[in-house]
Amino acid sequence: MPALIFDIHWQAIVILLPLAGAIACFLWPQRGVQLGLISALGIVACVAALGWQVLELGAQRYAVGGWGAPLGIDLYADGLSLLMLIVTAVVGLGISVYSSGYFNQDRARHFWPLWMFLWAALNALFLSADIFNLYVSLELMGLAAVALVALTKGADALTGAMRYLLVSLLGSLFFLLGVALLYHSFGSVDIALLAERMEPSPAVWAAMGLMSAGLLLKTALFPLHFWLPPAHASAPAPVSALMSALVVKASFYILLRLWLEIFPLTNAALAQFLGLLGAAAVLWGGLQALRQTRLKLLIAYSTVAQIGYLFLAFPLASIIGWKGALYILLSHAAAKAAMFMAAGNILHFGGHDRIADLDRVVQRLPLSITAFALAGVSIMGLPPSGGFIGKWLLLEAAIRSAQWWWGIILILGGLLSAAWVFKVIGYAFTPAEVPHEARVVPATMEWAALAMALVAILLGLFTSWPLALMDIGLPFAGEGDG
Amino acid sequence: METVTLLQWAFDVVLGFSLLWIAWLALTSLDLFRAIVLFIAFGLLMALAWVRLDAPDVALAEAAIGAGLTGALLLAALARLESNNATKPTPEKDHQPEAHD
Amino acid sequence: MQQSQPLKKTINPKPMTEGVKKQLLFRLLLVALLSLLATGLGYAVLSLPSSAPGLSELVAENLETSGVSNPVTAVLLNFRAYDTLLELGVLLLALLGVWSFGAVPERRESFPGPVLDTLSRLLVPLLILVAGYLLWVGAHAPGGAFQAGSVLGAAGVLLLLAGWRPGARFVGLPLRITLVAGLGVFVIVSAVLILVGGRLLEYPPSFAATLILLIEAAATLSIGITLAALFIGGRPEAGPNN
Amino acid sequence: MSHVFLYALVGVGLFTLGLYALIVHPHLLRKILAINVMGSGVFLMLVALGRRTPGTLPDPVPHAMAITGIVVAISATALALALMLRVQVETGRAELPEEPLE
Repeated sequence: MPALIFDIHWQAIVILLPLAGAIACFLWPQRGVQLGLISALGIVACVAALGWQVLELGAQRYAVGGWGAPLGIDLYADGLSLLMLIVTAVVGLGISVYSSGYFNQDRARHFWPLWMFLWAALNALFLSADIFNLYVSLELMGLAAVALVALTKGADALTGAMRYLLVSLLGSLFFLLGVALLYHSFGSVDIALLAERMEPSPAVWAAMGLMSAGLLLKTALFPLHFWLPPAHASAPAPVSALMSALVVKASFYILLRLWLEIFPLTNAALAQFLGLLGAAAVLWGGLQALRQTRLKLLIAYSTVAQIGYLFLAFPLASIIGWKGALYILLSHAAAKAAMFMAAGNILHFGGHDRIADLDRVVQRLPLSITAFALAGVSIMGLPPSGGFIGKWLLLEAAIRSAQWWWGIILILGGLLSAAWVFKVIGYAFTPAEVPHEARVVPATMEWAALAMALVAILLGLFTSWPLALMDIGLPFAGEGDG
Repeated sequence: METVTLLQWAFDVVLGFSLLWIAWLALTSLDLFRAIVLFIAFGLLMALAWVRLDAPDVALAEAAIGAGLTGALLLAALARLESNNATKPTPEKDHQPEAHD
Repeated sequence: MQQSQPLKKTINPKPMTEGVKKQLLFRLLLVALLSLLATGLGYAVLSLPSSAPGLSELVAENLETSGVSNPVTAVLLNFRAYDTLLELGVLLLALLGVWSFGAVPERRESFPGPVLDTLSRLLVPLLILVAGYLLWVGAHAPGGAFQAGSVLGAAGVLLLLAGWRPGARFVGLPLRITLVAGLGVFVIVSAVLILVGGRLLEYPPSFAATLILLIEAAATLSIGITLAALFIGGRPEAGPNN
Repeated sequence: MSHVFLYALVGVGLFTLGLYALIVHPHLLRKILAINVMGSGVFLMLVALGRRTPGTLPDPVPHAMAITGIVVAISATALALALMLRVQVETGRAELPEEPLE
C-alpha cells in the first residue's frame, strides 16, 4: 500500500488540483463554495501524501515532461518546500473555511476561482526548481493577489490594489531581467545546475542584485514596505490573512533559494546589511503598529515588523539561525491569519475596526478575542508558542556567533508587539460611549480564527516534527557552523 | 558565420536609436492619446528588431499582441477615462493632460 | 516610505515653490541613480562571452521526438510546456480579475461608421483564416497558438468595434467554457497522462504531434476569446448565472 | 555578431527609461505604458543575447520565454487598465493618492 502511494506523482497533482478547482469554480460560480471547499480538502490530503512520500524517500526531483533540466523544467520537493506547502495547506484550509461564511453570493463567485488560482500559484512556486518558471508562478500569484485585494470596493482598497499591482509587476520585471542574465551566463535556468556552474562575474552580480531587489520589494522588507499596509489592510479579511500569512513569504522563499543555493551569500557586509534592514523593519513596523488607530492597519504594520525577523538570519548565517527564521515564518503565518480573521469578525460584527471603539467585544465575540490574544502570544514571542521557539533559536544563534546585539532587537521587537497587543485587548474590555449596531458572526468564522491561533500555539509545543522536516535536503546543510 | 555588412550595421544602429527615441517620446508626451499611438509605433519597431534578431515567432507575437491588442486595450481604456471625465464633473486638473512638470 | 508627509501632493502651478525645488532635486538624484544602474547593467551585459550556444544544441537534438519541427513551438508546447500551462492560467486570471471589478461599462454612444462596418465584414473572415493558418503552420514554421490566438482576438476586437455583441445565449456557461478551454484541455491532458502512468506533460512520442495540436487548438480559441473579452473590459451581463 | 550586444544595450536603455517614467509620472496610464516599455527592454535583452549562437540558428529557448513574457505582459496590462478605470470612478482621478518615493 505505501509503495503504491509513493508511486503517485503527488508533486504534479498538488499543482493540477487547485488549477482544476479554479476552473470548476469559474464554470459553476453558484457552487463556488462547495467546489472550493472540496478542492481545499483534496489539496490538503495530497500535500499530506506528498509529505509522507518525501519523509520516506527523501527529497524528490521530478522532471516535467520527462526531459529533465536544462531542457525541461524540474520540480523539486525537499524539506523547505514541503514546509512551505504544508503551511500553505493548513492556513489555506483555515481561510477556505472562514471564507465560506465571509463572502456573500456575489463576491463569492469571484473569490473562489481567484483563491484557487492563488493556491495553485503558491504550490507551483514552492515546488519549482526553475527560475523562469518561478517568474511565471510569481506573476500568477501577483495577479491573483491583486484581484483578491480589489474585491473590496472603495477608494482605499482600489488604490491599495493598484499600487500593489505596479509594485508586483516592477518586482517581477527585475526578477526576470536577472533570470535573463543568469540564463545567458550559464545556459540554464535550473537552480541546481546554476548552483553547480556558478562562477562570480559582473553579470552574475548584476543578476543577483536585480533579482534580490525585485524580491525584497515583493517581500516588503523595510524600506520597501510602503505598499504593504494599505494593500493588506483594505483587502477583505480572508484575503488580508492570505496576503500576510502566505503571499509575502513566497518571495522570501525564492530569496532563500537564491542566496543559499544558487549563489551562497558569503559576503559578510551584505549579510549584515540585510540584517540591519531586518532590524529596522522590526522596530519601525512595531512603532507604526503602535501608532495605528485602525485594527487592520495595525495588524498589517505588524507584518512589516515580522518580516524583519526573517532577515536577521542572514548575518547569523548558521543552521540554527535559519531554523529560527523559518520557525518564525511558520508561526507568523498561522498567528497572522488568526489575527486578520479575528479582525474580520470584529469588523463584521460592529461594522468598523476602530481600536478605540471596540466596545467590550470580548463579551460578545469571546472566541475571536481569544484567537486574537493567543495569536498575540505567538507574535510577541511568549512561551508556549511557535513565535517563542523561533525567537529562542534566533537568540541562540546570535549568542553562539557572538553577535548578541541582534538579541536586543528580538527583545525590543517583542516588547513593541506586546504593547500593541495589550492596547487592543485593553480596548476590547472597555465600553465605548456610543453603542453600535451589531451583526451575528457565523460560527465558522469564529472557529476558523481560533483554530489558526491554536496552530500558532501548538507549534510551540510540538517542535520536533517541523524542525526535523527542515533537515530533509535542506539548503542550509553546507552553511556555517552547526 | 554571418558577415555583418555596413548596411546592416547602419540599420541596427538606426533601429536601436529609434526604439529608444520613440519610447522616450511615448513616455514623455504631454497628450495621452499621442503617447499611446507612439507606443503602438514602438511595438511595431520592436517587431522589426525581432526580425533582425532572427526571432520571427516573437516578431509575430509582438506585432499581434504587443502592438495590436495592447494598443487596442490602451485606446479603449483612454476612451473610457475621458468619457468618465466628461460625464462626471471632476476637478479640472484631470481633464488636461497633466503638465509634464 | 514617506507616507507621513503629505506635502508631496500639493502640486502648485506657481514656479519655483518649495515643492517644485524639492521635486527637481529628487529627479536629479533619480537620474543619477538610474544612469548608474544602466551603466552597471550595460557593463554586465558586455562582460558576457560573445559566443554561447545556450540550449540551442539540446533543443535541436531532441526536436525529432518533440512532435513538431519548429523549435520555438517545441519549447513552448513540449520541453517547457509547463510554463505555457501556467501562462494560460495568467491570461485567464487577468480576465477573472477584470470581471471581478464589475459588469461591462455602459455602452459607448458612438455608432460604427459604414467604413468600420465594411472593414469588419471583409477583415474578420480573413483574420479567422489567418489565425487557422498560423495555428497549423506553427508546427513547422513561425506561428503557433499565441500568434493565432491573438489574431483571432484582433478579429474579435474588430467585431466589437463594429458594434457586435455576443448573444445572451452565448454569454453564460458556453462563453466560460470557451474561455477555460485552453487551460482546461491542458489540465485534462496532464491528468490523463499521469493516470496512464506517465509524468506530468510527458507526451508519448507517437502522440506528441496530435496532443500538441489539440492543446494548441483549444489554446488558440481561448486566447482569442479571452483577449476580445478583455477588450470589452467587464463581465458581460446576461442573467447572473447561465 | 556584435549587433547582438547593440540590441542588448538598447534593451538595458529601455528598461531604465521605463523605470524612470514609472517613478516620475503620476498618471496611471503612463505608469502602465512605462511598465510595458520596461518589459520590452527585458525581452529584447533576453532574445538578443540568445543570438550569440555559433551557427546560423538562434537559441529558441529565449524566444519561447519572450513569447511567454509578452502574453504575461498583456494580461497584466489588461488587469491594470481595468483597475485604473475603477480607481478613476472611485476617486475621480486616474492617479495614486500620494507618490511613494523610492
